[in-house]
Amino acid sequence: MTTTSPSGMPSGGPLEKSVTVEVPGSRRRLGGALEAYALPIAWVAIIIIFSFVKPETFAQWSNVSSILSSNAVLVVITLALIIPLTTGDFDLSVAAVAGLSAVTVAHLNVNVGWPLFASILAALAVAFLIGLINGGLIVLLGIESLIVTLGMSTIVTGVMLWVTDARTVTGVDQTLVDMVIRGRFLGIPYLFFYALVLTIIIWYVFQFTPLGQRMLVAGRNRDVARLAGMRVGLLRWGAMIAASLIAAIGGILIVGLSSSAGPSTGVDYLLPAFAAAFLGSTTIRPGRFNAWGTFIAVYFLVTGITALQLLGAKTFVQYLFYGTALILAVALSQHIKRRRLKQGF
Amino acid sequence: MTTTSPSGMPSGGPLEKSVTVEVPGSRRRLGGALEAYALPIAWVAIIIIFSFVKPETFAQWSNVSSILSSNAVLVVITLALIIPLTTGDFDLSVAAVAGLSAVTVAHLNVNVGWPLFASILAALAVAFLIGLINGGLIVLLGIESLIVTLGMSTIVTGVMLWVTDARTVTGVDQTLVDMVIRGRFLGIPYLFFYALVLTIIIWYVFQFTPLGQRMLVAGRNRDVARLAGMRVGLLRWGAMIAASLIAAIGGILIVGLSSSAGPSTGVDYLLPAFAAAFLGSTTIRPGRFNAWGTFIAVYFLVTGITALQLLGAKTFVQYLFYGTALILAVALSQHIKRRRLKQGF
Amino acid sequence: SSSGSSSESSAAPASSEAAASEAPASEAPADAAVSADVIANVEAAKALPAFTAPGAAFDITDVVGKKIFEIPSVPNPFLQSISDSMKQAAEAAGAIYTVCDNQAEVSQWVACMDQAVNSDQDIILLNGAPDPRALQPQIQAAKDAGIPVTVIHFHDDSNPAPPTCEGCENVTAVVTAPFNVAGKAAADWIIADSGGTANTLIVGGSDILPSPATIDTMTKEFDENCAGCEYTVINIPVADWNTKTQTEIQAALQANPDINYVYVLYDAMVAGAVPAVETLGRTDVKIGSYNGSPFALDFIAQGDTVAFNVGEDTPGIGYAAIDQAFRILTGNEVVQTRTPIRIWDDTNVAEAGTPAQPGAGYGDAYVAGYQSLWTTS
Amino acid sequence: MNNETPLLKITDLTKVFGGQKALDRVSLTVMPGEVHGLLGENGSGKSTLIKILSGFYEPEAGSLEVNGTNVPLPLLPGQYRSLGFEFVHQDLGLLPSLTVTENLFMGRVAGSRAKFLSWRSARREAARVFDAYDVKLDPAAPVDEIRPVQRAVLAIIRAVEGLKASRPSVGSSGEPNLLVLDEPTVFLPRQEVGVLFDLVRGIVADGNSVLFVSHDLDEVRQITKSVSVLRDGRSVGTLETATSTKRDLVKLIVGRDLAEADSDAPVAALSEDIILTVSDLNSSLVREVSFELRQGEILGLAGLVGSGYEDPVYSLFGADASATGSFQLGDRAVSFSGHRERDAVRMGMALVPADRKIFGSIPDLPMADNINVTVLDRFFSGGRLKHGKLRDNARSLLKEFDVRPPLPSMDYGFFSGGNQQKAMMAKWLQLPPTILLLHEPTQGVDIGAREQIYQVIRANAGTMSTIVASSDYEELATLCDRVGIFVKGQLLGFLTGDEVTHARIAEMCMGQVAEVREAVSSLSDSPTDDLPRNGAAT
Ligand SMILES: Nc1ncnc2c1ncn2[C@@H]1O[C@H](COP(=O)(O)OP(=O)(O)OP(=O)(O)O)[C@@H](O)[C@H]1O
Ligand SMILES: Nc1ncnc2c1ncn2[C@@H]1O[C@H](COP(=O)(O)OP(=O)(O)OP(=O)(O)O)[C@@H](O)[C@H]1O
Ligand SMILES: [Mg+2]
Ligand SMILES: [Mg+2]
Repeated sequence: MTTTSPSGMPSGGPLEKSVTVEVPGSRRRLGGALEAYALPIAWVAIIIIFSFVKPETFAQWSNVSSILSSNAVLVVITLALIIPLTTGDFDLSVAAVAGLSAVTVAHLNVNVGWPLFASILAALAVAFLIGLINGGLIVLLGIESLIVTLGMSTIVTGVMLWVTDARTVTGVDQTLVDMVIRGRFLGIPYLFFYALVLTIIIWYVFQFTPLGQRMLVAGRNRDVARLAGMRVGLLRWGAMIAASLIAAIGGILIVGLSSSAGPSTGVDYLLPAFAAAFLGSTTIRPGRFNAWGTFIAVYFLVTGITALQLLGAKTFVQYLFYGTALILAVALSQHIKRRRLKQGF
Repeated sequence: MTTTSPSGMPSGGPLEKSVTVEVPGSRRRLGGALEAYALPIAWVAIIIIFSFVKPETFAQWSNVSSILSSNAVLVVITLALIIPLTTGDFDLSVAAVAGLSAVTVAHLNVNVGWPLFASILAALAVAFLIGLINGGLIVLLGIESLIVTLGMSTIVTGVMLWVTDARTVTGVDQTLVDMVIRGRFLGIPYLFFYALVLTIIIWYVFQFTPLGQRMLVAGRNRDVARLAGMRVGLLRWGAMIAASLIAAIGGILIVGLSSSAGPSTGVDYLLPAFAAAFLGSTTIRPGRFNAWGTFIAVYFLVTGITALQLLGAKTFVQYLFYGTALILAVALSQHIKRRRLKQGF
Repeated sequence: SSSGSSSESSAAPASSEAAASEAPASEAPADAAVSADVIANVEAAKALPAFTAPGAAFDITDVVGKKIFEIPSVPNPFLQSISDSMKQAAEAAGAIYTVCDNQAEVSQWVACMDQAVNSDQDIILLNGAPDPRALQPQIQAAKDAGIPVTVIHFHDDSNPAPPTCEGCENVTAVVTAPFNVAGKAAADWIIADSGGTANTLIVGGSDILPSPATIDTMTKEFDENCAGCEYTVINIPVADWNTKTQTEIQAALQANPDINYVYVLYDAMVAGAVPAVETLGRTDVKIGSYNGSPFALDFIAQGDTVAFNVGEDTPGIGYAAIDQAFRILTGNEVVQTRTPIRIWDDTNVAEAGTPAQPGAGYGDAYVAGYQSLWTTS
Repeated sequence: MNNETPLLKITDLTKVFGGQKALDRVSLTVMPGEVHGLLGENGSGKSTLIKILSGFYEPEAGSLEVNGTNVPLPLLPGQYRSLGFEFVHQDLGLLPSLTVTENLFMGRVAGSRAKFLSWRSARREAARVFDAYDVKLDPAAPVDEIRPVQRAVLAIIRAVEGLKASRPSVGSSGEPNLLVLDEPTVFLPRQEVGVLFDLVRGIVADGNSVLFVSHDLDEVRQITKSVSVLRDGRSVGTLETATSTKRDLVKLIVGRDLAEADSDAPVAALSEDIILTVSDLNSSLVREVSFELRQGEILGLAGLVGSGYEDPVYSLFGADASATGSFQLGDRAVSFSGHRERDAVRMGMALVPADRKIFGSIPDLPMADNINVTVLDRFFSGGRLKHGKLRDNARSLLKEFDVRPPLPSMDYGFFSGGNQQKAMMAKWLQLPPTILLLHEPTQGVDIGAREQIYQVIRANAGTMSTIVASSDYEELATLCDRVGIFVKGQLLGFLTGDEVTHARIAEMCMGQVAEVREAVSSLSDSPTDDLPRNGAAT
């Protein structure tokens, strides 16, 4: 049966992509590895090229540190996205939830005067609630996740406008800033390491726990999962909650990054996060949304943009690069896959 | 067979359904009709309520005319969207294509001095080209439509910035304005009738032609369609091209609205169009993207917003209404459907 | 004549509705309402701006070889034009000028700030509001690295100087913008044009920092100087400018058909205001706005719907900003700079060029004036 | 009509999937007016050949001649129609989310140049067509709301009608047409097979031909004139059906002699311990069903379509939400309402449903991921899933159940139909369950593998009790200790011991309530009033 499921990347039914019988042996591994590692390789290639072009700025540890930390929030929000994508649901509300959490922390801490820690807990609680409602509407009422989360993201945006009265809140407790961007390890703000740890956790859960495998199965075929005794509804529900919570972490990091939050905080992350999630699903574990793929996809895209900025390229060039890189990267891994399947290695 | 297909609404497995006893006859039809017409009924209800609340402004022909015409562009762009959705592909580039067409018309007509008609043709040609490339990448290279069109929309945004040098172009030939917004029939600007005609055409194609049926089948299951002898690739490709062309019409109408176009023209239509497309797929022909459903979904959502604007509600209230209405409307039709299935009528 | 409805916020429709029903035909006589002050103010604002030196002349020899790093907030022609002037002036003085173009995303601004600090720039210019409030830690980091940060065209002239202004804690200097002056000028233009009988719809962007204060200035001007004027205020968040401006304005015009002026606080909303008026077929409604974007001036030249615009001299702003930067780089005191506005309407819009050019039509008083302040040894 | 010119002549057809040859220089000839069988083990390439004929796959080599005319390969999409071919594919090729009418006319729509399509008249026409075949189908019903049998019937009618519509058959144009049936009978209960065969005979009587794929050699012998056999993608021979024995066929298919199936179940060894008692099971399909299952017993459930014989299997697994009543498992009493799949799994039950396509598989995940879903926790130790061991587990299961090729990382969807079915059995039997619930467990499984599956079930009888719902009476006779007979939603009684034969089961299933009740050694005293039949297909 056809469900509106974002999983199972390669479009066309299995018969179309078809054409494979596995021939064991090293040649196959090689082809598979090439497919899985095309994006990382392209990434490294970009890095090397720009290092030669701009050795004095691009190839500096400080630049690396800047790239890694300034896009860590996008990594976190994209990670939030891939959890429901794995269980077969879209969550279009992650960016809005990140924004609302940021606003909640800032508002409670600054305007209401709560301690930082309590404000953060409150933001997480709000996000939990949103995830709970999203999941409930999807699982209990059986409403399309796309609609639920589109609606929810609109509502959340409204709430943000309401709470902030359309103003940016500044002056959040400096502890948060210290913990996010000012504190450094190896010269890289902590921020990056939060994203890294989250990547590792999600990689671990997806790859090395029965829970991750269950989520995958539930996302691909709910009936199979049900007949195998899995609590499909619970898995999907849990995924929606996890996505909201992780998005909230993203929002809290935004506050740490800028020590402020306003009515449009977060919203710009949605499309880049989708791009990165889907690009990431073509690499490392092709055909599955995966943590390292996400991580690499984000940094692949932003490395190029940063390099262009350093070269003084105009904004429109950045757009052209971004779109082209996205398509080319996927086309490349698709091409390798096809060739592999055809040649049977 | 799971494909990444946006079609095929209802989830939940047939195992459950397989045990329902099918009783053909009128009770079944009735339940189905209620499901199909829940949204239109809700729409009418909103209209009636607000007509009582605000008889002197809301229930005026000028207000009706204003609602109908000012959201006609959204109708057009949503119609563009449902074509590839029907063949099983996402087109995230429709809004950007609308913007680029608007810019193309304005730029060629104003800056380059082409006659209006030639500028419009050029805009359509550009849109055709984009659709061609989108479709080619999706069909020939087998890349996920979501990625292709996300990338394409970024590229198109870059091109818009480039062409306009980030400036808004004004002073487009007044003929266009006359044909779009100044000319009126029954007091309603022509604009609305273009959207109406397009709705009728797409309704006709989807509902009454073999082509429409082929698109539906190809979107639901590519293998089944191929086995039945359909040219799935061509259908999907054609749908991408049609989407771009219709989006371009939307863009041309935008130019007619204000006789200007700028670098951010069009882009904000994407999410509202998705919301309307999916909401529309729950009504009139539930479970299928359909033209009248789209039409009604757009006007259902904007009628409420307009009423709130007339009441002077703050923006955040509009957001709350929009999100809630979207979710509630779908929940309602879902509820009716469930009850119908449960009661076996 | 009915008194102006003095709604402070967007909750206005209730009162404007009352006004609409109570006073259908009680327009004041056209000549009675407009004070001479108002007319003089309008005439002054329509004339070429005159230069006032912000401070004493100073030696800019030390600027040679200094690294100036600019971060524009969005890729738009207004900031582009400011940026071009700054670059031109800076390079003429021998500085090394870098622009960090971006897609208006906070993460990119952060990356740009990092780049500036990492590459040891001598000064950072935040051009047109890469929102300093969203960059607090980065500005702090710049300060820690000894790099001064200047915020250009974000705060209003009436705002306090750093560090008291919003987001200014570690900011070295600001180059403010005449948002309120422009609002007052716009109100005056409307009062004069209507002969004291305007019913104005003011459309603000509540999430833009100076917007509320500008609206206050306008409403105050109407209240004080135009007994026969009424107004309604609505707000549209920036994110909705492209999609909601038209319908919001339409609804406001429907709710109150007596409205005959629409003033949108920023040019970006003109593209929505025009079709709103067209859709309703309201040929009697005049639209005004602020920024002086070429396209908005073109609208004035091309038709009657858009009637006036409060424009800003982008080279003037650029030179004012770079003057401030030079002062900082050479160790001089920062100054309080004022940049000019000019009202454009049918009578003078031709001076901006056909089609209008960014920064054209403001004369060269500012450019020449600033250049005269910069001496070399 | 020229008897010398074959309708279909395939020569040296080769198809490679990722370096492996699914078809290796295969040749096949079908004469006009014959029913030609295409036989072979699971994965031998039958469906692949058929999909090449439909233009779905491009072959690497080979030539095709239709009625004496050379036709270049690959075929274009839909070209098969102008050649006079129609298909019932192995998985039927229906779209569950569309209506019966839409599915019926899918082929016509695909080939149509018309500008207008009237669904109203299409529905009327559909109703007429179903009337003509004496089939009860609501043209407006979505296909996912009709039963599997009805789906099979729909697919068959669609093909037959397509054959009539695409090209008027022999009489008028002179060119005979070809109907290709890829295992059409697996979804059909035995009783319906006869109806299908009448249809087939009618088609060949007009001079057309039918290419018929089935693993049921009795059916094959009943309907075909000659058969061609594939083994590992190669043609291994053609036989005239009339002059060959079942044994000849088996030998050609498997490549060796197969021991004759032992049709007597081991009655003697059966324990007296009752492990499961079902009381008063009611659902939308059955009424007041009560029975007991003994430790180690293999209990069959048989009945006509619509008799509800398969319902207990689903109800016990918690997959029929309409079920009420209760059952006792060991010392636990459980109510059917509120009983869900995961409870059943926890109680040690396993279900292998009939609809493998929908419930059994995730076609775009590797076989290992599919087959291991039931035992994930076993391979989680030291804080991580042991992927290596999971793969080893899958590989050994594939070998044990003779799934070919035994490659755990090949996508499930790439396996042939029968091999998918074997993998499904493996997935559940590895637990091993204490109660195994099966519905049509060997549909589409070739005769060799079928015997293996039976052996595994029997071998586990020491620890596992089994309920098999099947319309294959031969299977029930071979496998079961006892067979419950369902008529019109009621369990009328059981055949035991020597009674468990193909003939007896068939006789009982087709009997009337009263006489069956009398005939069997009744265990229940349920009322005799008739339940309405739930829209039986033919
Ligand atoms: N799309 C595909 N990609 C890769 N291998 C495939 C594909 N389709 C079929 N195969 C392989 O080709 C071989 C032949 O499969 P086919 O479906 O033709 O078998 P079959 O004879 O129809 O078997 P069954 O009786 O089980 O239906 C099998 O080994 C199968 O795994
Ligand atoms: N999710 C997965 N699905 C399939 N293969 C995987 C997966 N994850 C890892 N692999 C591959 O499986 C192989 C073995 O993985 P791994 O090292 O985790 O097994 P293992 O845990 O060492 O097995 P063992 O239990 O014998 O120690 C590696 O080649 C690895 O790349
Ligand atoms: Mg087969
Ligand atoms: Mg190991």
